[in-house]
Amino acid sequence: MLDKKVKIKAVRDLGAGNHLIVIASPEQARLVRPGQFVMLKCVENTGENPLLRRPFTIFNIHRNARSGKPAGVELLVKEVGVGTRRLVSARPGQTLDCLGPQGHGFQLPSDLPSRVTTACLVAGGVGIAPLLLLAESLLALRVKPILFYGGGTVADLVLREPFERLGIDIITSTEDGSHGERGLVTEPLAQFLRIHPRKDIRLYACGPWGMMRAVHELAVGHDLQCEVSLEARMGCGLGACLGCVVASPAAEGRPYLRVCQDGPVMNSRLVRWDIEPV
Amino acid sequence: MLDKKVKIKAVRDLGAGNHLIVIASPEQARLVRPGQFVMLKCVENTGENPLLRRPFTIFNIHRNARSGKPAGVELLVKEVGVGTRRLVSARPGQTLDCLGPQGHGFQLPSDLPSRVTTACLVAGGVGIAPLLLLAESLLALRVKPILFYGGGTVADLVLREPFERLGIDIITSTEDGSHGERGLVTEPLAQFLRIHPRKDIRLYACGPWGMMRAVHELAVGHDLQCEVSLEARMGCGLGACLGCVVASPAAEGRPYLRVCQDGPVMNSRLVRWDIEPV
Amino acid sequence: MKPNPNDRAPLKGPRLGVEIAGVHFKNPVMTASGTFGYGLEFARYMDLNAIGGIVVKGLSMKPIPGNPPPRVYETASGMLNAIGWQNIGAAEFVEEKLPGLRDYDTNVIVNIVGFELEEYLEVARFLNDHPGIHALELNISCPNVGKGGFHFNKDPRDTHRITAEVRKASPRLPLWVKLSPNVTDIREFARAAEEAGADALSVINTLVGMAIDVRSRRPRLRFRTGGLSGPAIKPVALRMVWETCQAVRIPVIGIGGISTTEDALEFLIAGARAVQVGTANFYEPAASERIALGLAEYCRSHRIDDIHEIIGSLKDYE
Amino acid sequence: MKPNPNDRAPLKGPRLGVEIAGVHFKNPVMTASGTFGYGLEFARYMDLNAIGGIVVKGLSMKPIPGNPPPRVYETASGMLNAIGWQNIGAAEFVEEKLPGLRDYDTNVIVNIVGFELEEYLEVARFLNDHPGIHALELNISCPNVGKGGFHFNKDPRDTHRITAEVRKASPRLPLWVKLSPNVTDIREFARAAEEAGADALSVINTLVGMAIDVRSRRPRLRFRTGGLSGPAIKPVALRMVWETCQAVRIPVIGIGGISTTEDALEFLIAGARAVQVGTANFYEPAASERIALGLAEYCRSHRIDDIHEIIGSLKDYE
Ligand SMILES: Cc1cc2nc3c(=O)[nH]c(=O)nc-3n(C[C@H](O)[C@H](O)[C@H](O)COP(=O)(O)OP(=O)(O)OC[C@H]3O[C@@H](n4cnc5c(N)ncnc54)[C@H](O)[C@@H]3O)c2cc1C
Ligand SMILES: Cc1cc2nc3c(=O)[nH]c(=O)nc-3n(C[C@H](O)[C@H](O)[C@H](O)COP(=O)(O)OP(=O)(O)OC[C@H]3O[C@@H](n4cnc5c(N)ncnc54)[C@H](O)[C@@H]3O)c2cc1C
Ligand SMILES: Cc1cc2nc3c(=O)[nH]c(=O)nc-3n(C[C@H](O)[C@H](O)[C@H](O)COP(=O)(O)O)c2cc1C
Ligand SMILES: Cc1cc2nc3c(=O)[nH]c(=O)nc-3n(C[C@H](O)[C@H](O)[C@H](O)COP(=O)(O)O)c2cc1C
Ligand code: FES
Ligand code: FES
Repeated sequence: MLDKKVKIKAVRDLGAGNHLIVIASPEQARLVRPGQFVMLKCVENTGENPLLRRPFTIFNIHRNARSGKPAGVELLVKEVGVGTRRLVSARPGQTLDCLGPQGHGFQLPSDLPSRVTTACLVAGGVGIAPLLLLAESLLALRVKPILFYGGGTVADLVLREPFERLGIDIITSTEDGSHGERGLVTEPLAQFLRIHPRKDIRLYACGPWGMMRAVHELAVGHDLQCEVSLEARMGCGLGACLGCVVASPAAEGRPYLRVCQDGPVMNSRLVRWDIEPV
Repeated sequence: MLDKKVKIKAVRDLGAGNHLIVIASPEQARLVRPGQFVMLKCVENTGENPLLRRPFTIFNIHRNARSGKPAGVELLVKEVGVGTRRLVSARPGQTLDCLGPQGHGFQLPSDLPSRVTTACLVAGGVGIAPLLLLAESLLALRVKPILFYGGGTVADLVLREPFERLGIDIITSTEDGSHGERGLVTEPLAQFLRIHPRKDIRLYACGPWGMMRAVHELAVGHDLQCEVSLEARMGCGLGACLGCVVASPAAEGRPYLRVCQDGPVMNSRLVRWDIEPV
Repeated sequence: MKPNPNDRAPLKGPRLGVEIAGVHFKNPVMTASGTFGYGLEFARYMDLNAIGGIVVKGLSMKPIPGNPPPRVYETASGMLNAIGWQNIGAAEFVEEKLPGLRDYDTNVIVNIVGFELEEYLEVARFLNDHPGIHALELNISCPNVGKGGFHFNKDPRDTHRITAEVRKASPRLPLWVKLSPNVTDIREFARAAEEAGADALSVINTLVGMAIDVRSRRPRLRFRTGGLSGPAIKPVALRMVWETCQAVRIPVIGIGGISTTEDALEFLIAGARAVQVGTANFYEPAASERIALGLAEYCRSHRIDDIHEIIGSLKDYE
Repeated sequence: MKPNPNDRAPLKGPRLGVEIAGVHFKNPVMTASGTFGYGLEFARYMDLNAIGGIVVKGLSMKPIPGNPPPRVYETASGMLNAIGWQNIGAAEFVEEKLPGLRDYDTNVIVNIVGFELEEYLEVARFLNDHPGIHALELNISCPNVGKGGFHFNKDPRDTHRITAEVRKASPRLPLWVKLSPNVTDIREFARAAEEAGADALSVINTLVGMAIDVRSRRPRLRFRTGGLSGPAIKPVALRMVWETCQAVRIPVIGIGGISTTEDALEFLIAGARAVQVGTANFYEPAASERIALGLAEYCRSHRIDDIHEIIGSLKDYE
């Protein structure tokens, strides 16, 4: 939406490679809708490697302490490669190029509560990122969110507090059993859906491809709608390069959807889960 | 000679793009001879641009304040491009790769005073870099150094104090007349040589190609020996790539000398001044 | 009334305009096909009026779905892509995108692609009749399509043939031919296109490259290989532009890794009449505008009245 | 006596050895010709015993002076060079450098160059008789020599001819042929060399590139064009290595932009039997040793017993 030079306000180490990065950018912050992302140049100079900007979901709106007005955005960044490494080691005060807010967020029509009363938010690791703003919006619409939050180990379950502050139910799971139930996050979700065979539940998932695929399959199995927030390697983040596509069963000679423009949030039934895009 | 990870101790802005950079590296500092240089990676990570290390003359040995022992080296770095820009904006504490001391310095045999009583040191701008250690060595040999120091404007005449502290004569000149004589540094030098038609003078020059060429021509005209400290683009700085050559009239089928290995200091008569190497 | 000091006749800026096959470009900066979408995507990030032209994403007559993902991967100072000619088709472009583009004061060049000669001719014929298009750019050099497709850039005779045929199919429009760098001698292809009636040459398309994920041991792109673009390829592109300029008399448009004003100047000095900015649009959406402004500023500060003083001004060492 | 816990039989490390034309290499990491001098220059910065082999700077029978400077220029993630085959000549190499190299437990491969076929044959014959040389690498692909020179890499028939002739001239030594990337289809040249009796192929040499100083408007290299090397070209090199591996049965040695253990793994996965580290030696003199150690460490941590489990193990998407 906007391309801005923004300043890093703070970088907070959350452990296990996760960092909360606060960026000052009131103009961009004002425009954010839940599920949108920014394209961030991870280094100071345009010509420096990595060249391409990296997509990061807007975890939260950063607000002016006094006025409460949007002052910037908060990102949850996990260090996985060269770009994120540079980003999490940036110093406060450093300037970066930031494009956004970009993309198509969650469907939040005002009549949602007439169809949905319970929202199962399913996060794997940093997949938690789009769910806070979603949870807030759902609460505002009086749809009840429940968070299913899974990770490999307890250290992956970052940023639970903001959800706890919203007072919503959180069901955690870890593969090593160090927090919550032992196993994959889809197991407590499957159990929940078995116990609550209702049609007014909607699923929202963000995490690794396999996890989202499993959530999608649960949704199909229970005949529920499911929105997923997808990841793909991006060239531009603004719809021009056609690099970020996922395959889609929707035919009409256009079997690919752009994650940056048609997503990142999509109805899970629009995705061909047999073709992983990364 | 040695390839070390070294720490930047200080970066001092001297104005007009010039910086004095102090690097901690006792082992390398102990080996330095006047006229040698280091190959410095200008950024922290090996894979980052600029890839190739950059050559910088060792301006001074940095000594431990208490023990007086060599603790590192001081470099005079002028910002001219991407590498030097990154280097002068480095923070103290940052680690860099440093190869050195490299190359062939000034000829300082113990019998030098039997042939030379006066040394004319001719510097253009950052060409001052190799001359401080040279001046000290000459003084130790009881050869009298005189410094001819030229620049475009007064701001280019950096780091005169260390020479003043040695108590040697300094004749400055600037093209805009803002300090010393107006004009090129070779003019006061030519005048000096006219006034002192002696054979026990030796010339030492470092600066832009055209300046060194002019000094060389004065040396030839007065039948004096002249050593120049050359610049060339370097690939490796250790004699392997053959990228850094200057053309030489010395035939034998090997008309090129490596600045990094056969130089950077060479007898000016070994250089073909009609082929500028940069 | 006191005269307003700002009220004088404006200082005449440097002349940046160039002509390519009878078409005037206000300045020599365009955007490269496939890196600027259909142009309108960038309207909110820059002033489309500020650049000489927009080359839109390669179009075929019928929409092409493209390759399955992953389609892009970043490499050292560059990127690989294997989009596979995904496009909305010429008809939809003319209906949905062209009207919006015509609102801007810039030239629109349509890059055309096809799997068979006849497909090229079809889209060339179709576009020939549409106002608002200033030139066709014939893409015979895209490496990212399946084995079935013709390769008009492996043999200069094929380049000659397709150029001549497309030339006939769209007599109204200037025809630019975009050449591949993946050849032994680009001059042979340049001369073939010139002889067959090309009005200009676009040099270069992407180099074929590959990357492998050592963890999964799979290619980083599902298509296996992809086109390498970005600053990494600039030296190769510049060399090929320079070679092409020696070989032909028609204008050459320089492409490959251009991301700064200096980069653009290098290509102009080497002989390019104009340049296209590609991958840089991705990481700096207003790159082309900044380069166009940068050229004006460069001319002003170097007292160059006309960009033609720069074009082809390469000097040699004494 | 208490048993020393460190006194157990040492854990057998992974097997990194590979064979190329009957010659054993302790590991698949070598240094590339022209980027490692005559080897000894690096002895004070790394352990020459740690790598599988050293390919020395291209040698001709008589010394070659090389090109006038400037000869090198840095580009985005790469560098251009136009050294022009400067070398001390095969006789001086054998007398002055080879004895020193023989003190190390590593293989010595001599890269050979020439302006005429006869010059290649002369140096091949001469080197054939010298102990301490483990293979010849025939460089028919250097772009940085004057127009007079033969180009054995423009037509596969010429590649065939020179390979066959050099093969005969040095019957004792394994013959590697180093191919140029500046061709339309590297497989044709690979097959030609294989048919003519090459024992292995080194892929790739540098891409031809150019850079211009916009201030002086002169080429950055006095030779105008130069060879592009470094990480920038890695994707092109990897693609060509992969293509070559599909086309021939003799071993392929991967070269181009390798500067990390991961880079080396990519080439091995693509099918290379070994790799050569080039430009990285310039900015990290111990790069080849670090990569050799890195491969061992990688195998250990991934429970790979033998490097052959990696070579050619490229997978496809389902
Ligand atoms: C819409 C969207 C929103 C995202 N939001 C977040 C977020 O809030 N927090 C967060 O930490 N990450 C997020 N990601 C993922 C993030 O963009 C990647 O982790 C980042 O681009 C990696 O950059 P790098 O240079 O560090 O890694 P690289 O060095 O480029 O790659 C390292 C490894 O990471 C993987 N990878 C790289 N890029 C991507 C990508 N775009 N998608 C998936 N895997 C990738 C690759 O498999 C690769 O092997 C999001 C991705 C998308 C598409
Ligand atoms: C032996 C030796 C000793 C040197 N000592 C010093 C010193 O003490 N202090 C100092 O400030 N500089 C010194 N230099 C020059 C210094 O190495 C260059 O200024 C530096 O490499 C430029 O790097 P960059 O990335 O900033 O410039 P780049 O972006 O690479 O180039 C910017 C411009 O600088 C010029 N340039 C680049 N490299 C060189 C080079 N190696 N020689 C000459 N001109 C070059 C080019 O014309 C180019 O247009 C020395 C050079 C040599 C060979
Ligand atoms: C994602 C992507 C898509 C491209 N699509 C096309 C295309 O459709 N038609 C075409 O002629 N070139 C296409 N190209 C090539 C560019 O137009 C350009 O020639 C090339 O990228 C080199 O320029 P650059 O280095 O500035 O990007 C594409 C390049 C990229 C990166
Ligand atoms: C300065 C320099 C000199 C080179 N000289 C030779 C040579 O003499 N013979 C040869 O076959 N290749 C030569 N090469 C090519 C390298 O051996 C290698 O093929 C190429 O640089 C690609 O590998 P890299 O990207 O790792 O450097 C030279 C390369 C460079 C950079
Ligand atoms: S990232 Fe370029 S179209 Fe989505
Ligand atoms: S810089 Fe490589 S030989 Fe001198």
